[in-house]
Amino acid sequence: MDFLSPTDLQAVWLSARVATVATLIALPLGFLLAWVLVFSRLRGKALLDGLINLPLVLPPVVIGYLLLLMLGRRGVIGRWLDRLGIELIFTWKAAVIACVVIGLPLMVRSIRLGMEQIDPQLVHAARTLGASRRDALFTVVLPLCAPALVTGGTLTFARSLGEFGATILLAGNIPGLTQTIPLAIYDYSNVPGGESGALALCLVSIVISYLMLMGNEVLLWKMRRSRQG
Amino acid sequence: MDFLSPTDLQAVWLSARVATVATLIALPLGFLLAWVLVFSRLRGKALLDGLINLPLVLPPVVIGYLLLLMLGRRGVIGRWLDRLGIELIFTWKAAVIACVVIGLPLMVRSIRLGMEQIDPQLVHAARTLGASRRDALFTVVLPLCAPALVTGGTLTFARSLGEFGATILLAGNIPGLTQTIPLAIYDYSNVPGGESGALALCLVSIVISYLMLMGNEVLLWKMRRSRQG
Amino acid sequence: MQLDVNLDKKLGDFSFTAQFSVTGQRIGVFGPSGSGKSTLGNLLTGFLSADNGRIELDGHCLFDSRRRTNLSPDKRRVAVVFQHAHLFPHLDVRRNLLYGQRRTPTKRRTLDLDAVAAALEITPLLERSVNQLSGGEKQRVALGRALLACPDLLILDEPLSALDRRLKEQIIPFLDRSLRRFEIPYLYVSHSLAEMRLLTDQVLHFGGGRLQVLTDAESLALERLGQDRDGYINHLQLSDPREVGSLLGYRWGRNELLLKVQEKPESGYFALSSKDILLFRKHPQALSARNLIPGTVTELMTHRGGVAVKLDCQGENLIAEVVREAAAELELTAGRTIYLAIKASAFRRLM
Amino acid sequence: MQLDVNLDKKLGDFSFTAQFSVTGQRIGVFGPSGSGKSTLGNLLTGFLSADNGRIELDGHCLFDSRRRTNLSPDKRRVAVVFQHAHLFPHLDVRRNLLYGQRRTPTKRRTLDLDAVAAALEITPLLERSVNQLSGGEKQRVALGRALLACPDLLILDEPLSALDRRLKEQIIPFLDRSLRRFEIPYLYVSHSLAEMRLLTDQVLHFGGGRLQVLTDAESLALERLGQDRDGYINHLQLSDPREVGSLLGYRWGRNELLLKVQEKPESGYFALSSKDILLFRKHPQALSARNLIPGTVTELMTHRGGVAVKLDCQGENLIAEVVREAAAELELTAGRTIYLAIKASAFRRLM
Amino acid sequence: EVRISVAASLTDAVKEVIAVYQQSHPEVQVLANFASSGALAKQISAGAPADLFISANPKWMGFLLEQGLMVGESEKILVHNSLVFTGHARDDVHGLEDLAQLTRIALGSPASVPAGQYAEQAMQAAGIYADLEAGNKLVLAKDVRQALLYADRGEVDGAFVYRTDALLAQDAQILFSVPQEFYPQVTYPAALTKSAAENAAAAAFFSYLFSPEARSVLVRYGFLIAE
Ligand SMILES: Nc1ncnc2c1ncn2[C@@H]1O[C@H](COP(=O)(O)OP(=O)(O)OP(=O)(O)O)[C@@H](O)[C@H]1O
Ligand SMILES: Nc1ncnc2c1ncn2[C@@H]1O[C@H](COP(=O)(O)OP(=O)(O)OP(=O)(O)O)[C@@H](O)[C@H]1O
Ligand SMILES: [Mg+2]
Ligand SMILES: [Mg+2]
Repeated sequence: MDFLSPTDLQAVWLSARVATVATLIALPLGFLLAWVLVFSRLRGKALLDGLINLPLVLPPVVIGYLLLLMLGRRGVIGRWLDRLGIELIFTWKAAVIACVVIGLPLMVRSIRLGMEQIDPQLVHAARTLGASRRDALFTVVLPLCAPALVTGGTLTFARSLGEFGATILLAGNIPGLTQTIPLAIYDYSNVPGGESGALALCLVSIVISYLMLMGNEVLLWKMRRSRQG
Repeated sequence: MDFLSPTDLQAVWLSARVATVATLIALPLGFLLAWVLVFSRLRGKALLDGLINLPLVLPPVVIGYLLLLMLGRRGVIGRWLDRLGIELIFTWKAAVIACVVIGLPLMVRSIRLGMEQIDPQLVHAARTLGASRRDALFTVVLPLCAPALVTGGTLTFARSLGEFGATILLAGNIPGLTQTIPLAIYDYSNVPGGESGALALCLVSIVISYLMLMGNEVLLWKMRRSRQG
Repeated sequence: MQLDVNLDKKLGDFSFTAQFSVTGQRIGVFGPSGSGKSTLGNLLTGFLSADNGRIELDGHCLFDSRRRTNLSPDKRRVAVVFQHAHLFPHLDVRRNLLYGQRRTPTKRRTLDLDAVAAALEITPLLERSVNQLSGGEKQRVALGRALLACPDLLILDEPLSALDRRLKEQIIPFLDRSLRRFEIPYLYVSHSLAEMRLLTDQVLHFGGGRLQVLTDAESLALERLGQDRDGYINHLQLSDPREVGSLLGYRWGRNELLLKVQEKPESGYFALSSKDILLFRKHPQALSARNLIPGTVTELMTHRGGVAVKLDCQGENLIAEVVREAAAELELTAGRTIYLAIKASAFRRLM
Repeated sequence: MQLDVNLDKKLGDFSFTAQFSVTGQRIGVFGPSGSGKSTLGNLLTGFLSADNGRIELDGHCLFDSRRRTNLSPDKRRVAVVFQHAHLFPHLDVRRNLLYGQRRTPTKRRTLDLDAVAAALEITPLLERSVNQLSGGEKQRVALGRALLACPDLLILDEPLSALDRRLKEQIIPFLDRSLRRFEIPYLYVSHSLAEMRLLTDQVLHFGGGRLQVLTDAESLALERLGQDRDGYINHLQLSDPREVGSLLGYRWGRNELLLKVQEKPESGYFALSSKDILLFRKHPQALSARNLIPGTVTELMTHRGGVAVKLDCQGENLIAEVVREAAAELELTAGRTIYLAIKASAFRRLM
Repeated sequence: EVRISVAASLTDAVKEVIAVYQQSHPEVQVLANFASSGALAKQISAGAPADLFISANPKWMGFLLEQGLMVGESEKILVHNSLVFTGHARDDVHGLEDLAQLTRIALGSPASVPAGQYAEQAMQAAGIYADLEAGNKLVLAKDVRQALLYADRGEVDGAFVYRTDALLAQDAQILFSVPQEFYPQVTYPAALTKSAAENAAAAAFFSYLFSPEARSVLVRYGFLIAE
């Protein structure tokens, strides 16, 4: 892979890691939020729904700025984290947070589509067999949502690979430390003759997402088969 | 609404128009693409699937750059358009194109989730009753996908409201002409002390998306009811 | 209708072969599960393309592998009613019914909605959502939808198998009446012998992906004597009812039979199980069965666990079944005259 | 089991009221569609909360509006088997069966998987995916799943209504056998009188959202004489079979009956329709029916279109039905002795 | 460890300066964060870790100074830049007065991009701005780099960009330099943050930036050294 420089390789590796971790965090979070939106009788569901959708509606830079305000050392949450000695801003963890927030609307909506298909009687059956609400959630609802979770995961992972605006604000653009593929591409665009480098990174992004897409198709296909057979 | 300046109002109006037109274009396009992915026996479906997903995977700026390469005056397609006297770049139409491309992966994926639920026997029944493939597509598949179309439309509209990276490259940032809400926010946020202007526009975005979200919930609810009753 | 078929098709491990010509309006397709009945249907509608061969319907070529003819399903004018109604859930009953008709050239539209709806007794349902219909109503609407497309051939692929017995009995008369009345030729796919006997004149008997024989349902039923728990079902054509006390007296050829039935149909087919006929060597006295008629044994057919007795009751045929011991005790032999006792409540209206 | 219920619930236009105490293992809930049977079930399981009232199961309070007690469904130990099996599609048969058991405190687990699977004859299916089961197999697994949770009360809400007649007949013996064997008290919800008679000792008869009466299935069946096309189904307990030619001779009290059945069960209940019994005033000769036994008329019940004849056959009771004309001709009166002819093939095994 | 926040237009130059510095100071790790000046200023304002800030304009430096986050006395101008007009080679454009004949001119959005603001001032000074604007000939870009891209791709007839940016173009070349008297001088101020007070390495690197060695690198990338 000599068409990628060492910092490029670091960016690829970091991007893959950030997208993976973000997806792994967004999955349970999205599942719980979807559950609240679909099954619970909570008031103000519409408000929550809108809140989850914000990162889709607002430009990523704005989301990044809002996150920066909250999580920065002077922010509401950042102040606490600082006291606990947790550093977030300008670390790869910040990139993960940005990707989780940006990917969440896609995740939640996918899972909702899946959850709304589940026959409530199945959940009732589980309850009468002694499963608590939470037990039924994890042993019945969760496995039945699996295809929707896969779709949501795919979308979140893909979106994380391409996330730029929120990441650059929250995590900074520090080569080797927080520079993901989109940020590296940005750097290339600030360099004479950077196109070839940018192109190489785009290709890597595309290859990664293709691999993941195929992996997921295989997963979905296997699920369908095991469900039938 | 005196907390919005006249150019802000223009941006709001333009954004609403761009998002609406983009959604209206992406709906049929996404429907046809989803149909190809779900029903047709085309080879290279995986390739097409990946291609549709690109705008999700790559940073929007890169997508904007690629679109510029294609649609710009010296671009492959742009050259032809130029000869036909069609101007795209730096017009609001360019913003629409950017939003369509960026929103398409979300649209297609939502519609696919809906289409995959349709019983193929229903389509068979329509065919034996004399409906051509296309006739069945529009009179059976389309109405049965309606909830998925609504979801896809919601996502695309929301994403269009927030689209920045690709739009600014393809359409430029010309107040009153191509400046959508995110671009106006960008202008505000790049000046020290511009936060209040940016905030006002963010609020407008949020209000618009809330209105649309509720409209769609009502629509979905009505659909479910008419299906049952 | 004239249907000429000569087809080969391999589907994974399964290979399908059929070569036949049939002429008629009421054709059955009979055979066990997996014998290729639905495969034949799919080849005729065009959802499957044969590897080799030719399909001609009324002299009109639908498929020919050599001439590379392969009409698309919507051009074939072959409609289908499936096991599950597959009504369009987004359309109400009326629009479901009209779906096919709207796609039929005007000059071919020989049936109209009101007549079909009336024949199928779904007129009151026309404005309903299809999700508010019962299973039997759904199948009737599906049938109406197919009829209104005025197809050259209607394939009924186990249209009743998802319904329970009561619904089946309710719907068969509708099927028969409307198919006869609207003169749509059909292939009736089923593994129910009873349905075959009621609804078809000729039967394509399939087995293991191959056409076994072109026969008729009556012959098939006789072949299968003693295999059905309910016995062999005699179909009696009765007519000219008159009231006899609380019962109805119907003409059956030169006999009169007393029936206890709810309605009073003018004439029609009634079912009588071979197991509901009691035989006496001599004329018995004072018994509760209301029908006691003489009959001549014409043939005895011994089968696993019993004997089927073919009887001639003044020119009308009937099959009774008795256990072997009874056949011996009654000294049943061909030519012997015996008495048949049948309860008034043993008859069931067929259509 | 002791169940004390006193509940009021308004659901839109529908208002439900029930106040009863029952003690027993096999309770039926009978009533037409919309009479509130499933509503009672939902109130007992806790998916609905009553507006007012109290539920006590074996002295244990499940719900009390005044004390604001309202145990959640998983705490009530009331299991349900629905009309559709609602098996977990992502689990195989074994894991479906174990779902409830795993959530039952160890000391309450009185049943084990192997015994239940054996009783329901689903042992060979244990490793299958639930999507590969037939309708009847699915219901048996659903029953097993509920049994293995060892509930204090099992609600069976029309568990057979989605199955066809053949499957129903196959599954009822499993139901009866396993419910008896594993001693799980149950409420059996149905609008089938036949199922009520087979599976319950007492019946809560609902109508219009109200408990009409606490009765038993036999009384209900007699009330409904003449309304069922298949007649009144006599349940005969037969035992001690011996081979008589190609038939089986069973003891029925002090009588012997000859049956033509496929298997040779040691003993059990057999169904005989009141319409399959022919009555003779005098002993007839040489007839095809293999059973001819004397009986004494104990009671005549005239109903719409016929007469039900209660008979005493050497201590065993039987109900036959004849048309009015026959009753007159046979001069049927209480105390008279007559002869009953029953074909060997008229019997059906019940369980 | 030294963390520096650097305006994106200095990306290449500063990367090289760091590389040279690290050769002689392998014990110090210099981490550079490249983004737009506004983004960097907001990050520092929100408490992101940074020892040194190099802004592409005095506005955002002023914003941080006002908040008291920078060591005021450390502020120094690192480099200057100059405004040029770039486009595909042509003979008829030699100065601002020739722009009126063009149909499309790109510049950074004056509302948010300093270079755009300077270009606007220059055009106003030359008396051509009102006509160009009324003729809808001005294409506003989100930053200088985008204006350059348009010029380079031939989407516009020319663009106002910084000299250092113009050097990045492949097809476009500098058509003329905007005379310095038409616009304020373009300066890149640098300063230490308050939180860097205890970080000796930061101060050391800061002074290294102004060393002849570092300056020679910056000059190579087209920047002008402040006197
Ligand atoms: N696409 C296919 N690929 C492989 N085998 C197939 C395919 N379609 C059908 N078969 C096989 O062909 C055989 C005949 O199927 P078909 O549906 O025609 O039977 P059938 O007579 O209609 O049965 P049933 O009465 O159960 O409907 C079956 O063994 C089936 O498994
Ligand atoms: N949530 C509800 N809101 C309003 N009405 C309801 C609700 N649930 C049930 N009902 C009404 O309550 C009545 C009784 O329903 P229930 O399901 O208890 O009847 P059922 O006796 O079980 O009937 P079936 O034999 O058809 O199952 C019905 O008329 C039904 O429409
Ligand atoms: Mg079939
Ligand atoms: Mg019910």
